[in-house]
Formats: sequence, C-alpha cells, structure tokens
Amino acid sequence: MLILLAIGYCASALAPLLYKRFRENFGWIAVIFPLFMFFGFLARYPQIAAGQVIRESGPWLPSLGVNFSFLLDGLSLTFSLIITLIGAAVFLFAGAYMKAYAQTGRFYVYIGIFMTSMLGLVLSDNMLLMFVFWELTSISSFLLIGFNHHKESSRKAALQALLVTGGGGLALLSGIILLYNVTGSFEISSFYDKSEAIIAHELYPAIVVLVLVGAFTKSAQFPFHFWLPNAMEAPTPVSAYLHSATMVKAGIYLIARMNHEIGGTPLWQDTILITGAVTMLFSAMLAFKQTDLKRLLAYSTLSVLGTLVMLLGIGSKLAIKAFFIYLIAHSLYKGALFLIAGTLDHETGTRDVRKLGGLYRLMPVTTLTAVLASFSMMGVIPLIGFIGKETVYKSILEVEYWGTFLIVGAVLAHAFVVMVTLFVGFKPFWGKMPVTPRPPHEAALKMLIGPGVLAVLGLLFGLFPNFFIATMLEQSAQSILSETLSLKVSIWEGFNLVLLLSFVTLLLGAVLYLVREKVPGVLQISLPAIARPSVWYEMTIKGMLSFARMETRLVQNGYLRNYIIFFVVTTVFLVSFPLFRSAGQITMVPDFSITFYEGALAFIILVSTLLLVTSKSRLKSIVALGVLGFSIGIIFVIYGAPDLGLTTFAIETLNVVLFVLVLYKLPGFLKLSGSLNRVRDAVIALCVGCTMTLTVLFASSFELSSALKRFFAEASFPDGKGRNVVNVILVDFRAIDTLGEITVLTVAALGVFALLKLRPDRRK
Amino acid sequence: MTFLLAVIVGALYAAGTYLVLRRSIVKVIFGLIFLGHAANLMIFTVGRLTKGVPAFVPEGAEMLTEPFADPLPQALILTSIVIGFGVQAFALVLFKRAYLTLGTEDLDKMRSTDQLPEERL
Amino acid sequence: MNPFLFNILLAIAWMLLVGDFTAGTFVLGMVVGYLILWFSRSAWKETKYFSKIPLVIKFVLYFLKELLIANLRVAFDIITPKDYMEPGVIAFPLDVKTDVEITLFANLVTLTPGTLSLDVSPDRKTLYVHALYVKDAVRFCDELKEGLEKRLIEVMR
Amino acid sequence: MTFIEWSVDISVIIIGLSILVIFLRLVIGPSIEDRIVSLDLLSANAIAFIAVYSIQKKTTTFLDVGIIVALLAFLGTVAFAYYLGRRGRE
Amino acid sequence: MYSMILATASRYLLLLLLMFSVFLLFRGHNEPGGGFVGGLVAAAAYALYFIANGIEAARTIVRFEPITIIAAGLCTAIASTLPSLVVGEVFMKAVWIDTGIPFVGKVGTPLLFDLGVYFLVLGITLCIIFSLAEEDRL
Amino acid sequence: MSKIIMLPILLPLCTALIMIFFRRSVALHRILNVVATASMLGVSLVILGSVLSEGILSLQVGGWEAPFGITLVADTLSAIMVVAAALIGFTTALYSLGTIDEEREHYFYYPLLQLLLMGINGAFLTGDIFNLYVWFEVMLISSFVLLVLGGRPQQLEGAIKYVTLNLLSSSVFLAASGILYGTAGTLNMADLALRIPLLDHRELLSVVAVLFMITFGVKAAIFPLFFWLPASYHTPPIAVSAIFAGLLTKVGVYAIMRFFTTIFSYDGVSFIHQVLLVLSSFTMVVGVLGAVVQYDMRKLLSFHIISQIGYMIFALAVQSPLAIAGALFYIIHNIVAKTNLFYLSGLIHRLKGSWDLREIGGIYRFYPMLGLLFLVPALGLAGIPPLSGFWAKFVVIKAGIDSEHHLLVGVALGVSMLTLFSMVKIWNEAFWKDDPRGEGGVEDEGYLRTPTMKKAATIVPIIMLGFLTVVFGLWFEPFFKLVDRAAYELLDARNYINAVIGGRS
Amino acid sequence: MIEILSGVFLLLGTLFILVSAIGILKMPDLYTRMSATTKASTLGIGLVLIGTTVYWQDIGIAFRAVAIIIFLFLTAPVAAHIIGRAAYFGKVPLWEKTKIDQFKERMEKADK
Ligand code: NA
Ligand code: NA
Repeated sequence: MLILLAIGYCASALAPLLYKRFRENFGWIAVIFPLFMFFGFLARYPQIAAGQVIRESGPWLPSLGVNFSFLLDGLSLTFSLIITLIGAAVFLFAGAYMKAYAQTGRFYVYIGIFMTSMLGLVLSDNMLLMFVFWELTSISSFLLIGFNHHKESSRKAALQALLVTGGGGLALLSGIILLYNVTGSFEISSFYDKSEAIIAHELYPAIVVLVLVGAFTKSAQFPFHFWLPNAMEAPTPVSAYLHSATMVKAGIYLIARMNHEIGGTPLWQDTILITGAVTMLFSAMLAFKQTDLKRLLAYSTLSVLGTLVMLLGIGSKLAIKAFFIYLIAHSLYKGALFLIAGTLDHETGTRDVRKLGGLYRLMPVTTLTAVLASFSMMGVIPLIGFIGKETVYKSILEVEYWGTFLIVGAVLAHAFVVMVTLFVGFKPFWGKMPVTPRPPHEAALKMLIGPGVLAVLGLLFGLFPNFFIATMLEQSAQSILSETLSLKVSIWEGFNLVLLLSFVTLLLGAVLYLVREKVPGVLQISLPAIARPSVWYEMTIKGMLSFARMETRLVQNGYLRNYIIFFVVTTVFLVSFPLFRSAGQITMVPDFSITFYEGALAFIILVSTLLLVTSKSRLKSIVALGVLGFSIGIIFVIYGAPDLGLTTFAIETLNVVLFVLVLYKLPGFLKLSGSLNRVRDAVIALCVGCTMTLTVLFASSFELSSALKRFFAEASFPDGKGRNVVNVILVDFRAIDTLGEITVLTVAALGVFALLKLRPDRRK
Repeated sequence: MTFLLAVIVGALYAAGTYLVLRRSIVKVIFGLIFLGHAANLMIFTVGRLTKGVPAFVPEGAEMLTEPFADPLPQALILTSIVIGFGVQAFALVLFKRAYLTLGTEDLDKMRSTDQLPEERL
Repeated sequence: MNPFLFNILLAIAWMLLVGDFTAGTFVLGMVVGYLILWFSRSAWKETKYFSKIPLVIKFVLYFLKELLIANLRVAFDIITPKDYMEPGVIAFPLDVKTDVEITLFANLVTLTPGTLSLDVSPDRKTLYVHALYVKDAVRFCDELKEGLEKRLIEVMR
Repeated sequence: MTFIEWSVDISVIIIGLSILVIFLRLVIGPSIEDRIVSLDLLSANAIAFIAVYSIQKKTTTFLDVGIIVALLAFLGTVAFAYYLGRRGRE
Repeated sequence: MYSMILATASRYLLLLLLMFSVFLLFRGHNEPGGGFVGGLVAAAAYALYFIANGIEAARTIVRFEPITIIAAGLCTAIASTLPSLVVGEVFMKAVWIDTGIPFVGKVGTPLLFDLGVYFLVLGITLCIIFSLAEEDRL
Repeated sequence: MSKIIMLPILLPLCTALIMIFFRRSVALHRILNVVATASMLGVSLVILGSVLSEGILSLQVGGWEAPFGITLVADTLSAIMVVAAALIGFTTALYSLGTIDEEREHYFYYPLLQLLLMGINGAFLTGDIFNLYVWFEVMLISSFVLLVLGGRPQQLEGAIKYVTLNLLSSSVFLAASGILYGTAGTLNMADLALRIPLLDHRELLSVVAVLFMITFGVKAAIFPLFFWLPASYHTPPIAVSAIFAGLLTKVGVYAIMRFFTTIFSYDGVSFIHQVLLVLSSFTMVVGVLGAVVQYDMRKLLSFHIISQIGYMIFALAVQSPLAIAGALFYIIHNIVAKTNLFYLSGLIHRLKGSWDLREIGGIYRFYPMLGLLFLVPALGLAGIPPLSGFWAKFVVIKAGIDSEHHLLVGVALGVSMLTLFSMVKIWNEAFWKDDPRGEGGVEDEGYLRTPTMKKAATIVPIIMLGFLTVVFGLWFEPFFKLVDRAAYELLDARNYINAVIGGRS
Repeated sequence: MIEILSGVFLLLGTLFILVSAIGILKMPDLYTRMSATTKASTLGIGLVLIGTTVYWQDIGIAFRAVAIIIFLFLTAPVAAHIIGRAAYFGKVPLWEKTKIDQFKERMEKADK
C-alpha cells in the first residue's frame, strides 16, 4: 500500500507534464489513475467481505514508534472505494470543467496529492502516519480552495480552512501523543485490546476532547463549521470531492475508527451526539438563506455531516447501520449534485438560483441526472437516499430520553435539506428561463459521465441494497463496534411511523421552498453577529492582529534605552535571587587594609567617573576617561600585572588618538533626557553597581585554589621557555585565544576600513 | 583593597549602565568603554589580588614560588582588553558614521528599523 | 647625519635598553637599527654629523645649571605666597636656522622653568616665548641670545 | 625601619599628595588645556610613583612600564593638541 | 595645525619609539612586553608622526598598505602554527630551536607568533588611524 | 584523527588570509570562498563521521594537557553544529555569488564571511569557556562588519542597536567567566563539569549561571533580550541576513545547551530551567506576534527566528533526553528552513523589487516552481508533515507533554498556528495575490537580464536546502538517532569528561 | 650609605614633584602654570629615577632610568609647546597682569 501511495504522489507530480501533452483530452488520461485504484480496491472486496483484514507494516521511524502500517478492513475499504470512485468522476469532470482555468496542470497535482493522502489517511494503521496524511489533506485543501488565487475571498477562505483544520490538527496531534503515553504505541490496531486501560486512565478526558476537536474541525461540526461554506470558493470539482464527499468525512472516519478504542463512554457518546445534532439542525437552518447553488449544497452537507456524527453518537447497531447507508448515499448524491451545480455554473455563468430556470429543454441529460440525485437526496423511494433517511429516523426513534428532541430536529433538518434539493435539483430546470450570463447548452460528455454514474449508482444501490451494501456494512460495523451486525437492509418495511415522518419531511421541505419563494423579505432575516462562529473567527483573527500590533509596538519600540533597560533589569533581577539567597551564608572578610595611595587612586577613579558622567564637554570626558584608564593601569601595576599596565596605557593612549580623530566630527553633548528619566536611569544604574559590588565581594571572600596557577608557574620556564608567565600563556599555553583575538582585531580593522571607504554617498 | 576595588567595580558598572542609557550616541560609547573597564577590573579582583609580586620567573630560578600574582586572569584580561580595543574602535567609527549619515545623535530618533509599517510614512 | 653613524647610535641605544653589552647584542642592535632606518628612510633627510663632543658636554652642564637655578627660582615663587611674576609673551628673533636647531632651541627654552616656547613664526625667524619673569623684553631676549642660543650654535655648527 | 624604607614611604605619600593636587586642577579646569596639562603631569607623576613603588616592592619589572608611560603620555597630549587645533580650524 | 617643532621632534621620536617597540617585542617572553604592546607602541610612533606631519607623510613613511601589514602579521602568526604540524605534533605545539647565538638564544614558534601579533597589531592600528584620517579628505 | 577538528577553524582563517593578501582579485575571492566552504563541509562531515565511529574527539591545542591548555572537543552535538555551519556557509557562498554586489565584494565581503564561520566553528568546538568568549567575539565582530558593509542609513541604524546590545552581553560574558574562574579555579568545560558538583559556594555558581544565561540569551535572542534582532537583521544584504538568521542565534542556543547540560547540571541551577521555561513561552509568543503584523518579508522572518528560538529553549529547559534531542533537531531544521526562507525572500525581492508584501504579488502565476520551493521551507517551518519542521515540533511537543508542561505545550501549539498564519500570509500576498502594480513589472526584466550563472547560484542553494527539509521529513529516523545520541551524550557528561581529561580525574 | 643617597634623591625628587603640583594649582593662568610646572616635575622625576638607579645599582635599571629621563626631556617640552600653542590660538586668556604680548601685536600687524 505504501507503494501504491508513492505511485499516487509520483503520478500527481507528473500531471503538469502530461497535461502539457494532452491538454483537451487530459481528463480521460487522468481518470485512469483513480479508476485503476478503484478497481484495485474493488478486487480486495471479496477478501474483506469474507471477514479478512489486510495489514501491512514497514519501518519509518522505529525509534519514535512511527511505522508505515496500513490496514484494510471494511471501514477503510468503504472509504477507499468512495474516495476513488468519486475521484474518478471528479477527475473526468474536471477535464472539461477546468478548461477555462490557466493552471489546470497544477490543479491535477493538488487533487492527485489530495486523493492519495486521503487514501493514506483511511488506510493508515499508525496514528501518527494517519496524522501526516491528515495534514496533507488540509494542505491540499488549502491549495485547492485558493485555486482562484487572484480573488481575495478565495485566499481568505483558504486561510480560514487551513487555520481551522490545522488548529484542530494540532489538538489531534496532542491527543495522539497522549494516547501514545497511555498505550506506548501509535498503532491503532494495538489499541484494540487496551480500550479499558485507556478509558480508565486519568488522561482519558483530555484524549477524547483533543481527538474530537480534531475530528470536528475537519468534519466542520458546530462551532467549527463556518469554514466549509466559505470553502466553496474552490472550483466546483474540489467542492464536490473534498468538501462534500471525502475530506470532510475524515473527521467522521476518525471518530468511527476510534469508536471502539476510546468510545463507549458517556463523555464520548454524548459529546458526539450533541455536537452532531446541533450541527445537523443549525446548519440546515442556515441553508435557508442561501442563494448560491454551492453554498446551498454546502449547508446541506454540513447538516448531513452533523447527522452522521450524531448517528455515531447514538452508537446503537441500528445507528451504525444508518450511518453507513447514509454515508454512502450522501457521497453519491452530493457528489453528483455538486458536479451538476458545476455544470450549471460552467454552462450558464451563474450559480445564483434566483437567476436559473427552465434549463431542462437545453440540458436534458443534466436534468435527468439532477432529478435522480435530487430524489436520492430528498429521500424518495426507491433511491438509496430513501433507505438512508428511513434508517436514520428509525435509529433515532430508538434513542431513549433524547429521542423526541432528536427526531424533531432530524425531521426539521431534513426538511431544510429537501428545500435545498428543490432549489438545486429542480428550480434551475423547470419554470421560466431567465437570461443568463452565458447562453446555456448541454454539457460535454466528460461532465456528464461522472454525475450520471453517481446518480445511477444511487438508484442501483436503492434497488438492490443487499447486493451492494450489506456485506460491506457488516465488515465496517465490525471495525466500529467490534460486533457483528446482521441487519438486513430493505427498501420497503411497510407503512409505519418512519414512513410518515418521511412524508412530513418532504412536505415541510416543500413548504419551506414556497415560503422562501413567495414571502418577500424573508431572506433579510439574519442571525445576530454574536451567534455566528464565523464572526468569532473574524474577531479572533482581528483581535489577535491588533493585540500583536499593540504588543509589538510596545515591546519593539525602537528605543535603544528601553532595550537596554529590559536587559539590565532582567539581569539584576535574576542575579539578585541567588545573591540574596546567599546573603546569610556570606562569611566575607574583605581586605580593608588600604594604603594612602590606594585610597588616592580609588578617589581619583571615582571622581573621574563622576566627572565623566556629569560632563557636558566631550573633551573633558575624554580627559576623564584617560585618567580613569591610567588609574586602572596603575592598579594593574600595583597588583603585580605590569603587562596589563603596559597594555592598558598603550591602548588608552591610542583610544585617545582615535577619539580625537573621530570626535571633532561628533556633536557636543546635548541634554536630551528628561530629569525623570535620569532619575530612573540612575536608580537602575545604582542597582547594577550594588549587585556587581556584592558579587565581587562575595566571589573574592574565600581562598581560591587553582591548579592552573600552579601549573603555569611551574611549566612556564622549563616548558614554555619564558620567564614572563603572562606572555607564555598568551603565546603558548593559550595561544589559540590569542589567535582568535588577533582575528577580532583584523576584522575590526577591516570593518573600520570598509565603513569609512564604502559609503553610499561615495558610490559612483 | 579588595573592598575598595569592589566598590570601584560597582561604580564603574553603575556609571557604564547610566551612560549607555543616555540618548546621545557619544555617551553610549563612553558607557560601553566603562563597562569594558568594569569587567576587566572585576576579573582582576575576583581572580584574587596579590600585591607587588608579578608572575615572572626570577633569573636563575626554574619556577615561581608563592606568593605571586595569578597570571591567568591577567592573560584573560589582556585578551579582553585587546579585543575590547578592536571592538570599541569599530563601534566608535560606526557611531560616527551613523551620526553623519543619519544626521542625528539622538538615539530616540533612530527608530525607523523597528517601526511597524503603518507608522513609517 | 650619516645613516651609518646613526645606525651605530641606534645599536648602542639598543644595548642600553637591553642592558647587555656583548657583541651579539650589538649586532642585533645594528640589525634592528638598520631595519628601523630602512623602514623610515624617506623621513630621514641627510644632515650633518656632529663631532663636537666636548662642546656638547660643556653645553649639557651649562644647561643643567640653568635648569636647576630656574627650577629653584620658580619653586620659591610657588612655595611662597607672594607672586613675583611679571609674565609676558616675547618675540625672540632666531639666529638658529635649521629645523633641528630651532627645535632643539625651542625645547631647551621650554625645558627651562619659567619660559615656554609658544610658536615659531612661519618664516622661521621668530620664536614666541611665554616667560614668567619679563622685566624688560629686550633684556630678556639678549640674555637668552647670549646664553643658550650662542652655546647651542657653537655645539651644532 | 631603615632610612630608605622611610624615605620611600614618605615619597609615596608625597607623590600621592601631588597626584591628588594635580587631579584637583584637572577637575576644576577651567580650560580644556588645563585639564590636558594636568593629565600630562599626572602621567609624569605616575612614572615617579612606579619608580618608587619598584623600590618598595623590590621588583625591577615595573620600570619598563615607566618608559611606556613617558612615551605614550606624550602621544596623548599631542593628540589632544591636534584635536584642539582642528577644532579651531573647523 | 602644523608645528615645525613637533614635526622635527616626531622624526626622532619615531625612531626611538620604533626601537622601543622592537625591544618590547623581543623582551616580552621574559620581561614585561610582547607582541601586543610592541605593536601598539610602534603604531603609536606612526600615529605621532601622522599627527605631526600629516597623513601623506605618514603613509609615505609606512611604505606598506596597512592591510598588507595585517596580512603579513596574520600570515606570520599562522605560519608559526605550522611547524607543529610538520613535526607531526599537536596543533600549535611550540617548536623550539636553540640557535646558540648569544642573546638571541632559543628561537621558537611562540616568538614567531608574537612577531605576527606585533605586525598585526601595528597594521590594524595604522589601518584604523589612516582610514579615519583620510576620511575627511575624500 | 582528532587533529582534524582544528580544520574548521584553521581553514577559514587561512582562506581569509589569502583573500586579504590578494584583496583586489574579487574573482579569486569568489572561487576560494566556494571551494573553502565546500571543503569545510567535507571536513565537517568527516568529523561527524569519526565522532560517530570513534566517539568524542578532543584535541589539546599546543599539546598542553587539559585543563591547563585549551581543548577543542567534538562530541556529537558539536559535530552536528559544525556540519550545519558548513552547510549554511556553503549555500551562502553560492547564494552570495548571485546576489552580492561587486563593491561589497571588494570590501572584504568574502573574508568576513570566512571569519564569521571561523568564529562560529570555534564556538562550537571549543572546550574552554574563555576561549568560547573569544570565538563569540570573532563571530560578533565579523557579524558587525557584515551588518554594516555598504553603510546604508538603515544598516547603520540597525547596527547601533545590534552592536550596543551585543557588546553589553559580551561584557556580561566576560564578567561571568571571570567570576567562574574566581570560584572554580578552572575554565575548562570538562574540568568544570567535574568540579562544579563538588564546590561550595553554590549560590555564587548560580549567579554565574544566571550571567551566562543572560549573555547566551542575548545571543540566542530570547525574551526579553532579543530586541537587537528585529532591529537589525533585515538591514544588510539578504545573503548576510540569511547566514545570520541561520547560524548566529543558534550559537547562542548551542551555548545554552552546552552550559546547562554538560557543565551546570547540578540541582542548584534548576531555577534557571524554570526561568528558561517562562522566558521561552514569552519568546515564542512575542516573536510570533511580532511576525504576524509585519509586511516586510525580512522582518517577518526575523521575528520568526525569535519565536522558534522559544521552541528550542522550551525544549532545552525541559531537559529530558527526548526534549534535548528535540531541541537539537529543531535547531538543525530551523537552520535549514529559515536560511532557505531568507534566500527565497531575496529571490522574491529580485523578482519584484520590493520587500513589502503589500506591494508585490503574482509570483505563483509565473513561477510555479518557485512557489513549490517556497512552500517546502515555509510549510516546514510551520510544522506541516511530512516536512522536517513537523518532526521537530512533534518531538518537542511530545517531550513537553511527557514532562507535563501542558500549559507551555498549549502555548507552543498556538504559536505554531500563528506561524502557519504568517507563512500563509507571505504565500497569499507574494505568490497568490496579483501584482498590485499590474502584470510583470519592471523588476522582472531586471531579474531576467541577470546572467544565467548568477541565477543558478541563487537557485541552487534554495533547492539544496529545500531538498534537505524534505529529506529530514521523509527520512527522519537516522537524524533522530543522531540527535538522540547527542542528547544522551549531553545529559551524561562522563564521556565528555573522559575524552577531555582522560583517566587523570 | 648607598641607600641613604638613594633616599635623599627620592625625597628631593618628590619634593620637586610636590612643588610642581602646588604650582599647577596655584598659578594664575594656563601659561604660567605650564611654564612653571611641567619642567619642575621633569626634574623631580629625573631625581627620583636617579635615586632608583642608585638604589638598584644595576646597569639594566640604570639605562632604563636614563631612557625614561631622555624620553621625558625629549617629549615634555614638545608637549608643553604644542599645548601652549593650541591654547594660545584657542584664545585661552592670559593672566590679566601679563605685561606684554608681542605675539598678539605681530599677528594683528600681519592681519592689517
Ligand atoms: Na581598555
Ligand atoms: Na606580554
């Protein structure tokens, strides 16, 4: 499977080259790849259906427990088949749809990478490996949403999707790491037996929350749903593929996959149930206001995603069954409808439902496909969507306590979905035909095959549910619940409450449609900003940016003094901790014996320091500096360091020369700082001084036994051939110090040279 | 004298700190020089003081006998003095060029490289 | 001055510095001296070599005497509270001609307490001297001319 | 205490006193030239101090420092004068 | 600000100072001094000459580009580390040869190193001073 | 074999020397620079190889045994860092060929680059604290000069802050090493590692440790000591910014790593780890917040350096073997990715004539490969798998979670979101957005006219580093083993001490 | 005996140094201070160095002392001259009791 994925990535990388060759016919070439994979997976079907699980593993980062482990069971096979099948439809469709775009080659690269990564995601048996693919799908989604990158809205939507899913990804990553810490492994299959241990662990709640945040962001559950409608900025094939059929189901896949391992607790089930239900209802209601074909579909997708999550939250056998049928049904009809929406957009130049109508005469095949897919979506017998909805209702009715609420919500949500379907699947084709930006005509074959196949499959699945779904269902449920699920799927179960609910749903949907069409101004009703998570997102970003701006302006304010104050205060503050902690332990007996000339020297140093600090004349300062330097030189001489004395004198003198050469160009001192600042600086300076004085006193308060001192004294003459120990240290014992030091001098000289000679005002 | 030197070191540090906090670039240079002196003197003091006995092996002797001034801090200070000389020379010229090029000696007016784009008009 | 002689002088100076009077030191001194001379030869214009050693000694002794006297005089003035000074800036007409002579003269004047050479006029004919005790400008000039300058010219020519 | 020790001690004190006195002039100025002259004189006194100190500590190694001080103090003074000259010209 | 007295004196002092700098260099291994101080004093000599006679005169008398002197010094210093490698010893291990010549005595790579330092310090100081002095003229 | 470890110091020095001698021949400089950095890369790989096969290498310079002479030591950490330095040196050498103007080349650009590398290598290899100070100074002064080379007003202004704050930190370094000698009586790192646990005067050692933390903190640009970095890093030519961004701060991090594992690892300095933890979170946050509001690409990237230093420091402060390994890999990854991003921003500037993201755009449309080349380091930096940054982030986060620093992990994750945000900002503005000045632009032609060789010299380093980012990501195992080994060496100083001092201890 | 001689030289020298120090404090203007004191201290240092030489009785020390004296005698007057000149041109005021200033007269004449 690793090889398969590698081929996938390579093939994606080759897309632009091939595209250049084939141009018009590239769609036909491109479809080979997903179809090949589809049939490849299909070939495994008997094996999986027989209850086998295919596992492959190879090392990647054994030290960290990350392996190329893949797992093909019912669940992953179902997803793989959906991914590759819809992939094939989309690839073909895009061949025609993307003709008008400039960068179709790149489009295929991204979408190829996406498909491969999505496959990797559902096939991974290693959590971290899965996470890698997870992030890759986010990135390819980002690149695809922003495909129309000249539009600011596209760029914004891409960023939004990336941030929301990326943020969730980080939560997921943390969850994965916690899971590792609990189980000692990243291998999903190894969690299987550790379920109880995980649930009992104190980190369990954190794991659940983190994993679910990851899943919810990816699958656009409330309150993270807002990125998905905005993602409709992407070209329609992308919306059909990533943002309806596959990628958004990754989160659901994750929940399903982890259901046995970390699920089953009230925390897990209730969180999923409530989030799913809220998403289902809330986003369906939001669809009411939409006029854009794709946004209408997007909100209905959200609702369906919510339903799917809710079903997992119910977690009963029936719910899992409903989950599966609904998942497949949705992938088929929504993929088809999205592509049809794309066709309409492509042929008429608009996606506004208010401007579409009466197209059935010009686009008969499209109309037929649309009707078929729409019936499935509305849940009309005998399509798969009908079975899906029936099972959903049935499973909800089983729920205790919450059941009534949930069923009302579900019916309401589905009514909105029906309304959406009426707008997308019927309104454009019937009725009056308004003038559209482009004169419409029937779509190209490439654009018809994909949706057509999906729609027809929806019908076939509905007619022969057991042939297509049942076995798969059992194996998949095995993966989710680890129980066998022998429930027959049947299309007709007689007149019962569920059927009644279905009728109610359809009726309500029609009412909603009519209300929107006939009641003027109903579209103007809007939610308060505070109730819209997308506004939260905007506010977070804006707030973050203005906080960042304020903070940066405050901290990186350009005043060198403030930087230095930060530096100095931090130093003093941190140093004073150990210093004062040690205050009790100091047994300091400083040498207070001070001779007259030492006192005089100290006096001179202190006074000239004061002179320099208060000086208003530059030359006076230099004189004071000279006195200071010479005094320090004398101190060196007094305390047995004639070499230091020599060097100090020489350098002080040359410093004076340099100062003199530089200084007459510099301005006289101006009194720039205010007196308050000066007081503050003086206080800081005094703190520094006191700290350093204390440190020196403390550090010199005890005997120092240095083996180095003894060694140098002994080795200097016999081994170093010199009586001046300091010099021997400099040119022999520690000669490499000196080597570095002369390098510093060299560079300094080169620097001065370059500074003075290479100047912009002297450029030719 | 250790006490006195400790006070001197503290005073030099204080003066150096005070000076580098000025707005005039010339004063900042002085401050840096002060801090250099302070650090050197600090190493010297902390390396323990020995009065009047430099580390020279006397004629005729093979090695030094205690007491003698520890030569290692001296070598370190020497290195740091010389490095300091080079670096200070460079800094001095840099500050001069900055003053001449930017036309101000007021550090508070040298903020353009830090400012956020909105502020710079 | 003959460069060779100067080289020897430098070598001797080297021995003085080293404090070691052996042939080896001398040779090394010659080498060092030669290198230094070679290194700076363009600064070195040919000048006359002086050979009047007795005169030099006499001159040095004279100068030391003057130095001591002047020192004591100024010292007295400093220690006592009363000021005896009558300072002034005098234009002294120079008889010495060459750079070296003028420099030497001016320096000796400065070395003598109570007098300070301020500047040499651009035409090199006048030395401006600040002096502590100027009762009379003309007499001051004469004393200096007859004393220090005359002896210096003797030595130098 | 021998005479030489006594005289060395006295000398050190006298030199120290002188240095303080000269330093006083350096502090009060008033002209920058006054300060420069004081600095020059201070370094000269430093030489004397080093010489006496070498007797006190019975080490000869310090005298080389004296030579350096003598030579370099001069350079310093000349540099200051150079500055004053340029300042006048600018 | 040309002073004839200073100019004349500086020529003599130049020689004396250079002499003294070499003295410091050679005595450095046994007495106070060494390459650094030596180089600094030599540089001081030229600095004095420059102040007294102007930058052109000083450039003439130095004869070499300061940067060449730097390079030469650095080269010498690095060269002094090479014998250790030739002999097959550790990097920068001192190699000594007893010349037998009085006063010169033992010659070793540390002395060569010191010589390199001397030239380097000289070159660097000159480079800085000359660049600064030439700045306003250009 | 251990003799080879002086070459990373000697080689650049000799190269610089030759360049200074023949300073008028710029062509020679260019060739030498590339050849020298390439051979340095070779040498450093050999060193790494021998460290891996023979264990820690140490060299007593001048033949004076430790702790009396100065030791050069190459343990795994040092060897890795030297390789990284050589790599960045080499790529920058190439990149400079394409981007540096001839005037700068005439004024010692290449020798300065060599000496900068010499300082960096010296800092990585030395086993002596004062010697480390010296190499820091070599590195610093070279960086000063490279920073101001060209003398433009912005450069000078930035340099004033850079120079002043770094000199202050040097002064602290000096004082700290002085006190350390005054306390412990030795400067050799191995000797210190041996003695410090036995010493009295613990509090004094803590003072020393704080001072070292401060000085290295300035070099590493941690909060609140980083201000010099955003003030200056964007002012020099981009090749210089790139090598600074890649290497300089990492030397500081290296030093912190070395100090607070090998040398100061007794419990008396545990409060420093606490301090570092707190500071690291501020560093991460303040850095990234600074970045998100910038529009100048170089400034944006500069602030990111700080933020990522925060990550490294965080990992260091956690101190577990995994954390140290993570920090180390983070350093390596960051060196590669960050340098590459600077190269890329330089290329973008070449193409579009501006650093300001608001003024440019449309690159993606015409240069898709450039887009790809940008995405690799940018997404790598943001920690997107399977690029290098992901593993770096993953290991650090994992170490943080393992040691139960949950709050800090949260901060780190939030910061990584903002990193992604700002990387996408560059992408959106420079690549996706249309050029606000219309199609093409004058600058494009300017770029098109540059000779192919120069273009190649600009692109090749970008490809090389991008390739590495991918390789680190896809083939992380050997690199993880490497940093893991380094981490274990660091946390158990016995090997280090043995290699330096030998049996005498 | 030698030690006593040396001590005398030292004391004498330091006395001169003290005098010059007092001089520089006491004298009324820069020029009088300079002409009065710089040399006084030269002599003082000379004496101290002679004292030192006498004490050590070592040829090396002697010549070093001589070297210092020579250097001082060479440099001190030049230094004084150069400062005095700078001061004069820099308009450092003369003491009000200064009787004559021929320099100024000449310069004014030249200006006309
Ligand atoms: Na200094
Ligand atoms: Na020395």
